[in-house]
Amino acid sequence: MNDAVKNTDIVIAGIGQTPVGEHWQLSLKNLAYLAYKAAVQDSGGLKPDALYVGNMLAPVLSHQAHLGVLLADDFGLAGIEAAAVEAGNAGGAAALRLAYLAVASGCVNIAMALGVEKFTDQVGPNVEAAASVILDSDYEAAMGLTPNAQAALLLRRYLYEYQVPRPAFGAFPILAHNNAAGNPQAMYRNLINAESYAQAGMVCDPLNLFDIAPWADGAAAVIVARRDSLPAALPHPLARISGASLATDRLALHDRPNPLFLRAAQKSVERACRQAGILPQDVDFFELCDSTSTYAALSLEAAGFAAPGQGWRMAQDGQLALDGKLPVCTLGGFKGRGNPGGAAGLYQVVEAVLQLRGEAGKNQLPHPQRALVQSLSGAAATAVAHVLEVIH
Amino acid sequence: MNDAVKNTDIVIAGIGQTPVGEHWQLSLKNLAYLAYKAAVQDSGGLKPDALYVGNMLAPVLSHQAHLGVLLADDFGLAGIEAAAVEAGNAGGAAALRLAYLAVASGCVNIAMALGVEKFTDQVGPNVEAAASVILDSDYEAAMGLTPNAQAALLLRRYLYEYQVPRPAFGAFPILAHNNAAGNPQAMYRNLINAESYAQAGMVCDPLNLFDIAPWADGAAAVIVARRDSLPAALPHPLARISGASLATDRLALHDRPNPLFLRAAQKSVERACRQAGILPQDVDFFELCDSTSTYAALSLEAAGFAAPGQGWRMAQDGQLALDGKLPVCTLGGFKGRGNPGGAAGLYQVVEAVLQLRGEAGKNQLPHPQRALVQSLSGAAATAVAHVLEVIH
Amino acid sequence: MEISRHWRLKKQRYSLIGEVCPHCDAKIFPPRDVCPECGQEARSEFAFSGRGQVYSHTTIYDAPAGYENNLPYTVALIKLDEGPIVTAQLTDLGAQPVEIGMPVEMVTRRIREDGDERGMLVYGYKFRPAWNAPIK
Amino acid sequence: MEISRHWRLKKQRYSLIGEVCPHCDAKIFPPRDVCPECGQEARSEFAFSGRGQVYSHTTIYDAPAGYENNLPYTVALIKLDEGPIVTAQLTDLGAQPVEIGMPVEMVTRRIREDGDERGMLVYGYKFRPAWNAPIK
Ligand SMILES: [Zn+2]
Ligand SMILES: [Zn+2]
Repeated sequence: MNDAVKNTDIVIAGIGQTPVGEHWQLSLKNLAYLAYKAAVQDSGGLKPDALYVGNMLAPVLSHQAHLGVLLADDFGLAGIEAAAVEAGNAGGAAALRLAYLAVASGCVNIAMALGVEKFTDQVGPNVEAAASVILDSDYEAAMGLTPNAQAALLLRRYLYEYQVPRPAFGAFPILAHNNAAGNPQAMYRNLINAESYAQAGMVCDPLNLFDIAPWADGAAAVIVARRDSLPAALPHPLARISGASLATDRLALHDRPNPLFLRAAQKSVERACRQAGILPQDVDFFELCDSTSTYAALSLEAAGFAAPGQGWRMAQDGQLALDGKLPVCTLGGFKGRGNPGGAAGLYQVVEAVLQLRGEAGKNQLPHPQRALVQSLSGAAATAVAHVLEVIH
Repeated sequence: MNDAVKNTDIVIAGIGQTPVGEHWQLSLKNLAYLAYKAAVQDSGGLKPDALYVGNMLAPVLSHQAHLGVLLADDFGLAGIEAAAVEAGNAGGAAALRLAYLAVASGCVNIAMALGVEKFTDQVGPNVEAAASVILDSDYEAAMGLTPNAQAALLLRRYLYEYQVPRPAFGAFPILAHNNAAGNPQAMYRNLINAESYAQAGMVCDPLNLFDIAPWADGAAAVIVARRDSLPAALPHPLARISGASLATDRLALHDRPNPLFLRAAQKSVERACRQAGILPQDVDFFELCDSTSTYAALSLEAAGFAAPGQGWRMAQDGQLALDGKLPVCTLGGFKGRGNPGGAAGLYQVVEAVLQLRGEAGKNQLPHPQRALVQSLSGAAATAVAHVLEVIH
Repeated sequence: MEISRHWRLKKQRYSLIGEVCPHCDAKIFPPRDVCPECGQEARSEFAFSGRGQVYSHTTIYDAPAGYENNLPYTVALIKLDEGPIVTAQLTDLGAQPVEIGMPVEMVTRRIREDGDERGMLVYGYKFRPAWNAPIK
Repeated sequence: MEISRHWRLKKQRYSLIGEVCPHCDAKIFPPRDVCPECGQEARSEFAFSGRGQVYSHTTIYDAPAGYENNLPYTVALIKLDEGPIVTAQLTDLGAQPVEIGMPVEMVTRRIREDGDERGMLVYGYKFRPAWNAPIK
């Protein structure tokens, strides 16, 4: 047993996820229930006293709010504490941060953070318009800007300022698809290469189809509790939450002194690592947010793994691969697994826990002890960071 | 000083609110800023480390989500922790519950719960349709049901089961308007009487125009901190949060074994009072939720102040008035002050704190020590209860 | 464009298909992931008779977008003969005043006015007075 | 019906009216409740010249609802001569490729296609190449 392990540690006692994809036949409730059930089963039957739901767009796409109640009710838990948390694409990660605070307060014994997103209640332009609610409505979305177009603006400037060869960014989606091939829950398990990347259709210049993780349906759930409140024998190792933090930046790109540096991402990593008593370099892998290729590079820089303008280089020589120095997106990331909106942050956490437990199948890293998970919304207007450590 | 006061008490150190009304000229941000500024000023200048925003409909009505970031940024606080909480009409109260948990965890020093709602970005039928997102979308809202119509269904059944004379319910809005007359922040400061109530236009039979608190723009904010983290001298007494709880019921009316009993309301009051070590009868006043006359009566019953079917009687003989045994809605309640959606729960808390501090002006109760605040969303699908006690 | 959603709901909307719990025999409508009586999973289909009584009702004079052309319209809670309560509009009321306890039966009718434009399925269950049913 | 909202924004949308901070003289666009430079309240109006340079740009081939008929369209970050950056569409581009650093000037144009139907103000600022401006 690790020396630092304490009974008051806050741990992840159960995880659950659904495959990411187009689940035409499942409602938002059905999806959430599958993740809930899997997490409860994984935990050996723990039922939450409190449920925090991360979701991005249900009020707009499905005309459904009040998701805390909707889901607690559907799960047969009506009566418990339940509320929805909205922080755009980082909502699921924010729900975990709140679940952590709730358990740390001593007021809640068993908390569940559950992220769910149901995009396929609508199609095409309506989804793009809906996703733009996470931008500044009056001064960004009103001009026809979208979250993907934000990332395109940043990439164009990045290529210009740092004189980066455009094809270099293809290394991120190529890696993501490589890793997704080993994850049965992932949406895209086909391999891509530099040639197919170069030929991919343009979505918002300079971002092409392979630079952008597609919105997809999904749900993921995590059960959080104090270590000493758990039954002695769980069927798997526990993952301790050693650091948890949420930080914000200015919402609109145009209001940021240096749009190419993700300040909220930096702050969230710094705070989570300080709480965990580590440096970012002390982690064994990094579940970063590659919702677009842009953010994969900027996130490496914000976390301090690369200097500004150098993040793209890390993808060029294999150091981010499963057998590299700093594996990222180990089960396919956003690009390979799919981007399930407000659920995405909890998929990242579930994937990190699978690695820490040694349950990552074909993509298993050799005995990882510590993970850094970084969830971003849009251009890191919200950034959530969690440091997770396995307790043997 | 009260014997039970501890340094680790969690207290409300600052409050702020805007007048409730139709603020055509102010954006959601502008409204929120006014409440933020007032609360910071009231606290002697405390700036929050974390901001939890209660809101009901901005993604639908104003095409704007990501409110945590939007507001932290607007207030000049970009960087801090900030997220939005959605629990329908009780979202502001839920934000306070989360702020309480955050401070109790020891991870956050100064938290702000801020509720804001901007209805007048849209008008009429769009607002009614938007408000229905808090119902079960597939099986309630899809049938043309609205939150007000839910309350009408309950009132009809209540009148039938308990053989109540219809005019009796007029006592609730009459009381609310009476009390609102003394509150400069309230929307409706005109008096109404039994005659005008009898003549009011029908909205959803049997609920008339005076039974329904109108949706209106507004923002309210509360600063929460541990007592020992505050500067010694604040210009006003502190209000301790002695109990905080959030409970849920089944979402749809049709799924409840007894729709006339608000189980979540009961549970939330029970848990908050147990935490505070009191009985509901030990409070000096009760800020209940009169979003419709129906819920005023049902809330009195759920909290245990009246037996099922008897809540309406308490309004008949003056015991709920400012000089009665159990004053309710002391500054006008939802009906007199207006119903600012996800901000409503924080208006209730601000009003309770004003009473506890002795700052309630014309409506001041004589030396109240303890308040119970009950915030409901829809037919109490979400219910939040707070017990507040003044520290002298 | 909410075709997928309404396609998912069509058995419920057109035919009042709910569930029967294989564990405790509870009849369930609308369908749920978990049986409200025994807490186990309930996924066996069950066709409700469509007969029931008015548990409560309201006539709406101030409608949400999409329902304005129906004004005023009446929404009721209907206690189905098999047990569950369902929320639905009443129709074909004629001059008869609606009363709690009134027997009703399901029919399929147009529910929203703006359906075509948004690509939505706009038909579904409503309930009408069941003149021949014995009042229980 | 979002008339009130667009009425609130009309000075900004039509005339690029921002603010100047009375405390630190920072020029601010879009208007804010608090000056981003000094943290104090900034509420004095300031009319921007409407001249600036392209800081970055993207051409969008996959549009959100309401913008489909414009496809493809180009959105840019424009660094105004007075300091702030603003997000806006580019227009009147002709055959000239857009480049970072290109001088542009503000014009008022139709922004959304579905505006009338929703009662929205659909005109606002766009930027076009400023052929006569000296490149700084
Ligand atoms: Zn059963
Ligand atoms: Zn200034």
